[in-house]
Amino acid sequence: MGEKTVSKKRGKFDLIISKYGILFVLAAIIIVAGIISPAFLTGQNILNILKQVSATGMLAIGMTFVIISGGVDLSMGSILSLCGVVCVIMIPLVGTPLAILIALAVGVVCGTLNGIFITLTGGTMGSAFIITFGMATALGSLALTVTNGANVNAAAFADFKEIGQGSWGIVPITVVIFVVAVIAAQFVLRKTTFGRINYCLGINDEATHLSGIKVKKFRVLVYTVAGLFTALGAVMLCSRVSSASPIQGEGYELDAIAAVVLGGTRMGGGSGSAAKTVIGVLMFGILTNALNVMGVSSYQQMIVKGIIIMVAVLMDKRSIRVENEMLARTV
Amino acid sequence: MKHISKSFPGVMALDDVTFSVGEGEVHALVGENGAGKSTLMKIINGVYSADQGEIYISGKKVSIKNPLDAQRNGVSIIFQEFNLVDTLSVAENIFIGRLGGKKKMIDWKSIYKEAEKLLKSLNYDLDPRAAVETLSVAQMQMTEIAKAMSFDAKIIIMDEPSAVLTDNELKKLFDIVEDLKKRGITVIYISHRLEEIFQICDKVTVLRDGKIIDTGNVEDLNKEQIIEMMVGRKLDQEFPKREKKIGDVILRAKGLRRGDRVQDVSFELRRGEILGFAGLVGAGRTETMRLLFGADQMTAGSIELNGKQVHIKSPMEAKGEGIALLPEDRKKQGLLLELPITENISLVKLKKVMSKGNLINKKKEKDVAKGYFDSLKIKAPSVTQRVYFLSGGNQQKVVIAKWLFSDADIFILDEPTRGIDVGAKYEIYMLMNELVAQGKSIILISSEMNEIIAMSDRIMVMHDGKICAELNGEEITPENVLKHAIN
Amino acid sequence: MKEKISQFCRKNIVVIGIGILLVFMAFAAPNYFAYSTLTGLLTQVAIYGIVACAMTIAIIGGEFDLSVSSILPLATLLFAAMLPTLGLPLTIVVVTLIGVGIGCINGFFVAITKINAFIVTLATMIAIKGIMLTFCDGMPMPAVNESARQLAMGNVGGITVTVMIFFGCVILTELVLRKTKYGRNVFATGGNYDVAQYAGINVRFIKFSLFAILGGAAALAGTLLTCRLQAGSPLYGSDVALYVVSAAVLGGTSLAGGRGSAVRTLLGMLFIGMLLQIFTYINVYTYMQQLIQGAIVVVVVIMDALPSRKKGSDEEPVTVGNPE
Amino acid sequence: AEPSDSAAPAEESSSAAAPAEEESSEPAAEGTTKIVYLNGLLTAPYFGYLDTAMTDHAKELGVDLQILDGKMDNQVMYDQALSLIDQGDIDAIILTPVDMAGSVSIVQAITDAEIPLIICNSRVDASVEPLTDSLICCDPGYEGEVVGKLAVEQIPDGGKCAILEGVAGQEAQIYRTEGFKKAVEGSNIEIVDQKICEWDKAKAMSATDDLITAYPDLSIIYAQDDTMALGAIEAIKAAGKMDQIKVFGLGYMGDASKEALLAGELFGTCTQSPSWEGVTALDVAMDVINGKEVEEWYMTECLPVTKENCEEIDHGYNE
Ligand SMILES: Nc1ncnc2c1ncn2[C@@H]1O[C@H](COP(=O)(O)OP(=O)(O)OP(=O)(O)O)[C@@H](O)[C@H]1O
Ligand SMILES: Nc1ncnc2c1ncn2[C@@H]1O[C@H](COP(=O)(O)OP(=O)(O)OP(=O)(O)O)[C@@H](O)[C@H]1O
Ligand SMILES: [Mg+2]
Ligand SMILES: [Mg+2]
Repeated sequence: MGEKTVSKKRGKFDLIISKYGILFVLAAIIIVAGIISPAFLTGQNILNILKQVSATGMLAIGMTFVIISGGVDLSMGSILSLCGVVCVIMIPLVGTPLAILIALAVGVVCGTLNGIFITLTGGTMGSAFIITFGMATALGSLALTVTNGANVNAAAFADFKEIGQGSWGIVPITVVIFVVAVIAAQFVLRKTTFGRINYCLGINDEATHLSGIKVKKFRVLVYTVAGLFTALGAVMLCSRVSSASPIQGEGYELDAIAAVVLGGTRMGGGSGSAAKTVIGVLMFGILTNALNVMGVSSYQQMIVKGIIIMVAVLMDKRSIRVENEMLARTV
Repeated sequence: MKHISKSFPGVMALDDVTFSVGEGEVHALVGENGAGKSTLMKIINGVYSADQGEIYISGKKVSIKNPLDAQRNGVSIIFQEFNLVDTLSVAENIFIGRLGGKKKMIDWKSIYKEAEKLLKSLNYDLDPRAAVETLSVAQMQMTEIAKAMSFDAKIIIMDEPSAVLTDNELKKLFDIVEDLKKRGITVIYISHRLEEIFQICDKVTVLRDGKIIDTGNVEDLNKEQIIEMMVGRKLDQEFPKREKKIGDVILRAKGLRRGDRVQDVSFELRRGEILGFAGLVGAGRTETMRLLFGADQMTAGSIELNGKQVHIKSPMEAKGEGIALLPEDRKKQGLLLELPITENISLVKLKKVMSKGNLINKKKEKDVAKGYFDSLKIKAPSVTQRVYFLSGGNQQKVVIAKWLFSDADIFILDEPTRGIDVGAKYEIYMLMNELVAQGKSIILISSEMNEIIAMSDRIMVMHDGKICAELNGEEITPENVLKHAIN
Repeated sequence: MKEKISQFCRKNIVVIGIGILLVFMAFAAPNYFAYSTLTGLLTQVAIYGIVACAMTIAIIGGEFDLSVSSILPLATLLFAAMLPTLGLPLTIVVVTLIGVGIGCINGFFVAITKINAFIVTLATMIAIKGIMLTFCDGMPMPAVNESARQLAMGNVGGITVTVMIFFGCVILTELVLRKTKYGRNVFATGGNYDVAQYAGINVRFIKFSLFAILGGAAALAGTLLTCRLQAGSPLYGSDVALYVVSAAVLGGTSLAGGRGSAVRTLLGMLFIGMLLQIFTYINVYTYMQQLIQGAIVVVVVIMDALPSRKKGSDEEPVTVGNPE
Repeated sequence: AEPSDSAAPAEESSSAAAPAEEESSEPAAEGTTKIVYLNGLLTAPYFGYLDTAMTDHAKELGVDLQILDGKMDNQVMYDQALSLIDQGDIDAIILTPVDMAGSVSIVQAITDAEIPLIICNSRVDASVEPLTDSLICCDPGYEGEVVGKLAVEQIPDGGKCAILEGVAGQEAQIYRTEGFKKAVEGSNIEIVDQKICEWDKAKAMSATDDLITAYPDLSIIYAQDDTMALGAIEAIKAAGKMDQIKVFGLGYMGDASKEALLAGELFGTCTQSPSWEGVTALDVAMDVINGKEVEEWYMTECLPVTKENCEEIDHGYNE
């Protein structure tokens, strides 16, 4: 449990820097990239970044729910692959809208299975880790089985491609979906029973249980929601790249966790928000894009990325400490 | 300690406190919840550093920056909140950080032997190999006490060591304190049970709102005076009177059983009644109540509510049937420490703080919390303060508020006044009276003899998982209760 | 006695799992039961097993490290690069020390600046990968050397030197965890950080050391892997972090810290190793292999949880008392 | 090793396949020949085609074929190899290593056990290559070269070129770039950037977005496989720069590639037939088991493919 030796007065300026530390790092990256490469700050490029992060951002939003509840989901990548191939395979058979619904259903079922298994095994971080690890292996190979290892092409389905490639005005549809999803997630977390209990699960599930709350039901629901967001991400991704590959989700779960944690949501649960996750998602998206645009080689990009993540969290770490003090002071 | 000040965000916990304790005396420190007692002790022990002030031990100025410094200066402490590593054994917790002394390798045999010796010297029967997570709260407390004793300390601080102990252990504790006194060791004793102070302490210091009110010899003071100093006003009586209006049976438990912890427990609870459950630590009272509340599943027995048989399999269903349980371990079972007071209270009945469309209404939530905040006199900078930062007693009040909010008909209160100051206790008793006056019923588990005797209409005494006596009216005397509890 | 065995099984999920696999193999592929299968299995898990030992200590201390997935491949490359000039023993020492050094960086950020270990080790993992790829320009490096080969292959009755080193690590870890002051302080720190701190344990040092050990172990494993495969590559060992954490968790080490043992992790390693091994004995449609592996993990974990459910309480048993 | 006439062994052995079955009965347990395919790159889509073709062919031949997933990990494959050797009833092993350098131990172990070893698709380290019985693959450097030459040919004016690469550290990633660079040397094509996209279409798309922003005058993208090339095309389409940027791929993938070529979106790629490789590897393995002479290297045909020739070339490739 946090710092106990608190105190020492802080200047106001100090407070602001600390509270919004990660935003300052983000701003710094944007400014530096803007100066080095004028192309970075163009409207087109900003839209590009948003497009690039939308689909994977959905996973991060789902992961936010899971992490707040004190769990983790390592199977998201595999669920993404599975939903993707199922969706694209189904389109010629049942049409786009129904295929998407089926894909979402697959995501929901996988998520719910995760939730049920995790609840059966005690609902701890450890059980979430190992169950979703097993599920990742199993579901990943299910996706491979479905397509026999090959890619499935969706180039011929114009209406499906519209989701990922079309735009309303200048705003790409995927970005709209992502923004809506973030707002919805934030709303659910802040305003609904499910959201509130999600935090409680991550803080102390025994006390929550003894408050007469169906802890198990809600824990399953958390993973169901994560599965749904993953499936949405899968549809967006497949439609953007107009094909589905049975391994396309590999490693995305770690990216999602990274974005959530970088945003400032604590591993172990009990705090965090969808809005914070968006910052994490953008941070990764902007960083990659900026380095690409500046022409940094792929290898060196990794070095720079590692260092910048560390700096960002270092600044944010301070902000968490300060936030605690501030929260204690709010009236 | 001279001129100690300490502030937390929004609170001035200690305000220029100067406090001295003579060598070899047992010095009581009393005050309302949130008065700053624990904070002061944590400063002596190096957990917090004071904003201002100095500490002198045996006339020498010392700098205590962390608990290790305190140990080196011969100060050891029993924290108010448990300070044990759950996953480790009793022996290891006692010698934590000092295992094996200077040697790198550990000689487990000698450690267990030493722990056993120590526990024996405390006249307490506890397996030093047991993991702490398997212990009852009282056993944990005794482990804490053993831990504090294991240092070669000159000053031992006990922050509410008795709150979770029953008479049996309490006696042992008193023996320990007597023994320490004989050996010339200084004890600082914090307690809300004022009788204890008269039993074992030489001097008493009263703290209120972070300031020292007075220090005096225990012999020169009486309970009323101390209470007056603590609360700042006179409290004519400790237990408020009430008119009894006992109605029909509302709850009937028949033959409850779970393993050998609860064996064939049957009792009835009437409308408007306060039913006391007395017994020694580990008598099975908590376990019985967990069955009623659906927190554990019974292996046999049945429960009738208003004459109808009910099957309660989870706290959720119990809540639906109008049963509330105030658990004995507030930190682990009662509170979400990282959430604010508001959210802790509203959790049991989120529906009541929702506006149209089933959305949580923060304002309503705040208003509700504010109500309890005022009526229970919870001391905190605001209702949105996180419970983590509250003093122990105030945390307890939040748990009470939470269950009051649930609108239950039957309140099971497991040690409700644990760690609560006299003033607040009085408020809680008033509240209980008010509840029964409304026709609600209360099951009160308490290890504090006075409280259970004064408050209960009827008392069930448990021993070893069985009900061994039911005391009514005139039969309710301390001697009777004790006799049956010890069996 | 029976009681004791059943209790042991209940506490050790993987024992059940291993049992099931053995029964299954008895029917599916009787030729599985050979001494060489066992030595093969041990050889297979030995290298990651060294990292697993260190990870067990770290998990007990309440921490977690992703960056071993980069430290290990980096070590294989460094080893391959240095071997020709430095000779075998010195190379192993130098590479291991470099690993410790990287671990110290992780340790510094986690213990001193108190950043979440997940994000720290993620950052170092990415950065080291970049450094490594720059260093070798993405190319694997051969490391063909007879004495190195002997280190990996040389054996006594099928037990290779690597396996012996691994067993040494398990015993050492177990000894450190059970018998030394340091080991117990790790338990205390992982079990309850505040309490450990109040007890005067140098919690920062403990946390710091966890990562240093991990770095060293990952690098040592990297050197042995290079000896075995006679090459270093940036691709090696990229799954080691998840692999060993899973093994530890399967073995019953709690991710919440304060609980666990190296022997249990060893069991977990063997179980996962067997899952990989059995498919060389039975011919299953390729993609189904992983499906089965994943399903077995899930089933075994659930089976372990079921008996405690039947006993009554639905959440983790809350109440006091040792089970008789 | 000199590339031989690639078509020959395939024909030869398919006719020899039937008698092979009966002859080979002595080493095998119950009359069937057991061949194991150790595939380190199993999950790459290319091998989806390869494995299917090989499995089907095994059924035709009545061979007991077992395919093992090497999980992109030489260590796993090494353990699998040891375990197989241990079982002792395997007639031949076909191997697709993850990388050259790390295959040394695997090859040594298998050849020490005197099990016939056929390498498929990716080469093993030169030091142990002589130990193997045969090699069926295309030279990744050569593939890159073919595409590079195609690019020089098709776009004599040249321009700025970016490369989308596979997983960092893989043989294919390294040599496909090397070969390409060799071919464009001295031409007007200037390589300005290389991005790791891990054979992933979505990553290729994002990288292309960024490349377009970074190099407004970019005129060529060379992707190390057609999947990434198709990703690049999607991004270029979205940016409305189809006229300006010309995309080259590698490893013709059948219909998906063909459509893109015919639509003029993909400028060129080269063939490498997974099914041919799979079938040939199995045939060669059978030949080795039956004691026939085999070539050292069956070179997978690598022909440039463009809009013009894709219709005819398609015949005989994927399935
Ligand atoms: N870490 C902290 N952060 C913020 N406020 C704190 C912290 N610790 C204590 N406080 C506040 O300081 C005041 C004094 O608390 P303290 O725990 O010393 O009271 P106490 O006298 O021990 O009360 P009790 O009898 O209830 O144990 C309280 O108002 C409490 O809310
Ligand atoms: N550490 C322990 N090991 C085994 N049995 C225990 C342990 N602690 C308690 N018990 C048993 O649990 C049963 C009930 O304990 P419980 O805590 O419910 O009692 P209680 O009457 O509520 O006591 P308390 O005053 O502590 O609240 C008793 O039969 C006791 O023997
Ligand atoms: Mg206190
Ligand atoms: Mg109790």
